[in-house]
Amino acid sequence: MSTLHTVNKSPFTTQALVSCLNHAKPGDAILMIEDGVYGGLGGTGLTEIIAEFGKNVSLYVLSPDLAARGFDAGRLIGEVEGVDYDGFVDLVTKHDRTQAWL
Amino acid sequence: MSTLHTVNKSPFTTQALVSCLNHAKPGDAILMIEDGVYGGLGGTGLTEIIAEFGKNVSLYVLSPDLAARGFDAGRLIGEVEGVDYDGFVDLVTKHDRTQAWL
Amino acid sequence: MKIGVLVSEGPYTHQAADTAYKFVTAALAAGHEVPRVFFYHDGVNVATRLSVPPQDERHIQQNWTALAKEHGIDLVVCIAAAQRRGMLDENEANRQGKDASNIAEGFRISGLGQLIEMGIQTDRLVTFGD
Amino acid sequence: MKIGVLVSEGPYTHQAADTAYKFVTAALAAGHEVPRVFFYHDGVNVATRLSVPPQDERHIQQNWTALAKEHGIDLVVCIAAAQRRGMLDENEANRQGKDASNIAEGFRISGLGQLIEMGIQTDRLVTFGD
Amino acid sequence: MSDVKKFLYLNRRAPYGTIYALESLEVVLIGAAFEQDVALAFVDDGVFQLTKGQNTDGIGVKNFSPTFRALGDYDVQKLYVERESLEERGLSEDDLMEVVYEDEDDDWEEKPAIRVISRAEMADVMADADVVLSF
Amino acid sequence: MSDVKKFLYLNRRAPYGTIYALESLEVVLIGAAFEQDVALAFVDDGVFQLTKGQNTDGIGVKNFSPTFRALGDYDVQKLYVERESLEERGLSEDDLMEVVYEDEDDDWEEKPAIRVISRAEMADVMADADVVLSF
Repeated sequence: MSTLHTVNKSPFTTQALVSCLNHAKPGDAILMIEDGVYGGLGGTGLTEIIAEFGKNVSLYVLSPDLAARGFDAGRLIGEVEGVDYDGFVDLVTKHDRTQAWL
Repeated sequence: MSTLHTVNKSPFTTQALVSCLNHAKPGDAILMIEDGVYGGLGGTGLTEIIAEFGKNVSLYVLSPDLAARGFDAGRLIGEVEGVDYDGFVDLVTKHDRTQAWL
Repeated sequence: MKIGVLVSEGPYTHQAADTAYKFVTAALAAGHEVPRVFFYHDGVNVATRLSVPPQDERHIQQNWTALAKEHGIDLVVCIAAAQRRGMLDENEANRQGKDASNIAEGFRISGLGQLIEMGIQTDRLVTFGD
Repeated sequence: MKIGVLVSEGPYTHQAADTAYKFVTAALAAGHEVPRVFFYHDGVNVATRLSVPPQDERHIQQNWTALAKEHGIDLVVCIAAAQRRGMLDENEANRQGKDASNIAEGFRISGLGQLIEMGIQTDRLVTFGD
Repeated sequence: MSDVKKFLYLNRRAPYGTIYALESLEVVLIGAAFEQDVALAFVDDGVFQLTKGQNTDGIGVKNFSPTFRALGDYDVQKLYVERESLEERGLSEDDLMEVVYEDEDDDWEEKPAIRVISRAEMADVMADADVVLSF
Repeated sequence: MSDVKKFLYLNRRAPYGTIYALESLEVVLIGAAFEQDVALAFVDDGVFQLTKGQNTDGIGVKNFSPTFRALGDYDVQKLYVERESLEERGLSEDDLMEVVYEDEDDDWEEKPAIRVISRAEMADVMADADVVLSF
């Protein structure tokens, strides 16, 4: 049993991603969508803490949202993988529940 | 010349108050309204940093918003003063401009 | 798999309705069922038929209406949230003594029980909000 | 003193329209002028005359309409923001080929120039948003 | 009982500044009629929803906090409040309103519905749900 | 010139997730016709509005970032970007699109409109405004 968490807010503006990371369990996945994709960027003030959590949970960003904001996969933290909407659907079905961190 | 800054977000959820404090100048005033009033509470994880800034800027909360959320003036940091809507209007007129941190 | 979707924010202002639309399209293409999309909070505003976006922008309401028609999706607008925000169908407008309605074809107004029912009857519930 | 007010969020969902109303009431009581309130972003939704809030809740649109009537406040709804979100007066509805309008008495639809003008002509501009 | 799902209502926002807390409660009240297993979680600023002494006379917005106290009548028995969220906000359990329910398995004794739990326990509550509704 | 006020457009939000960035730009374009002194400030997540290479094909939302490059034609010459906000987000000036204007006082030479300044300088820009519009 595992959870897909979705985070749609920038981690530089709200606490949503940090709160999500604090409650996710090993084996869970976190998908960053919309303004949440900024959480996947490397070289930021938050990269270290996010990468640390990434050892226990799988981290994803929605690639179309990343591209909209002017970044490509090369800017992501190594622990973070890009998926498209099909991948989003797969993540929803693979995990037992979806929890949104609004 | 001085500015009245308004902050309407909880400092536990967004960066608005901290960003405001980082840009306010000596002589400015910060009025916390709506969910922003939580920033005036004593004994929180943010009290120290807010009180420190309070030495250079005047800090206010909108009392009706504080009461709505179940707190009275006794819970405020010493540097923070409560005002009602009339006081809000006075602050707007006393300062040369109003800047909202949304 | 049956996937239920909750949209909690209004059109254009937040990306939620756009992301939900893309997600539902992908889920259907992958062979999943999306029996219902429930619109709550400002999400009820997605259902307005009076929206006139600029020519070079997507028409969020029309996109949803078309997708629902093609795939038989039940687009439900929460009645309590809709009343507060001025979203009425013709029945509601008559009942409330209002002189106009604004709900688009393909959306129906109903109660929050439809959200709970969706949670019970689907395998997954995915929320798009602010 | 002349105070202009900008309301950037919709009714009930955010407190902005309520706080702005209380603020304007207090400003008028203190002898200041509030010549105009400009509604932008989701703030345009405040102007709907189709809102039916529960009996024990305030009626945000009616409060604004009454206050504006009593004090001669110009309530301006941004046309571009309104079109996207499905807020139309009768003229706009006719012009856009829509079968209904939903703007309440006391509000008028106009352009963003009215916001800039308000900024130029008032001594203070106060923004209420999200 | 195989049709009973565990519904978790996740509340992470403060009251009044936005409508989410009120409209979340409206879902809980309607949902209570469906005889599912219901729990409410209060995390981050959501814990502010439960402070006692809320008085909205001054802001012209309806005070909906008394509705929480009526939840017991709707057989809503589990209001989980995260201890760390309280502490970060300078709050203790004494700052929260009292919410009780009558335990039918224990001679209808009145018991507190609010349960202050740790962050780790909150993660367990979340991982135990079938359906999570976030507000 | 006594009627000229200093308008500051304060942008603190990322693009696309919400409409504020787009609707802020719409005000700037209309406001340019009023012959006031106009400046734009990009602080916190607002700096993300100016990243180059934005491609919204995949999300079905209009890419409005080219409009920034047209601002020079509207005689908008000052786009202040806060250095600390960039750094916290792992960005440098190289990540930002190019926005230029023609300086009428310098033989219409093309000059960069984006000016990366420190937080302290940004506070000065704010304190120098007559009217601040926040988005």
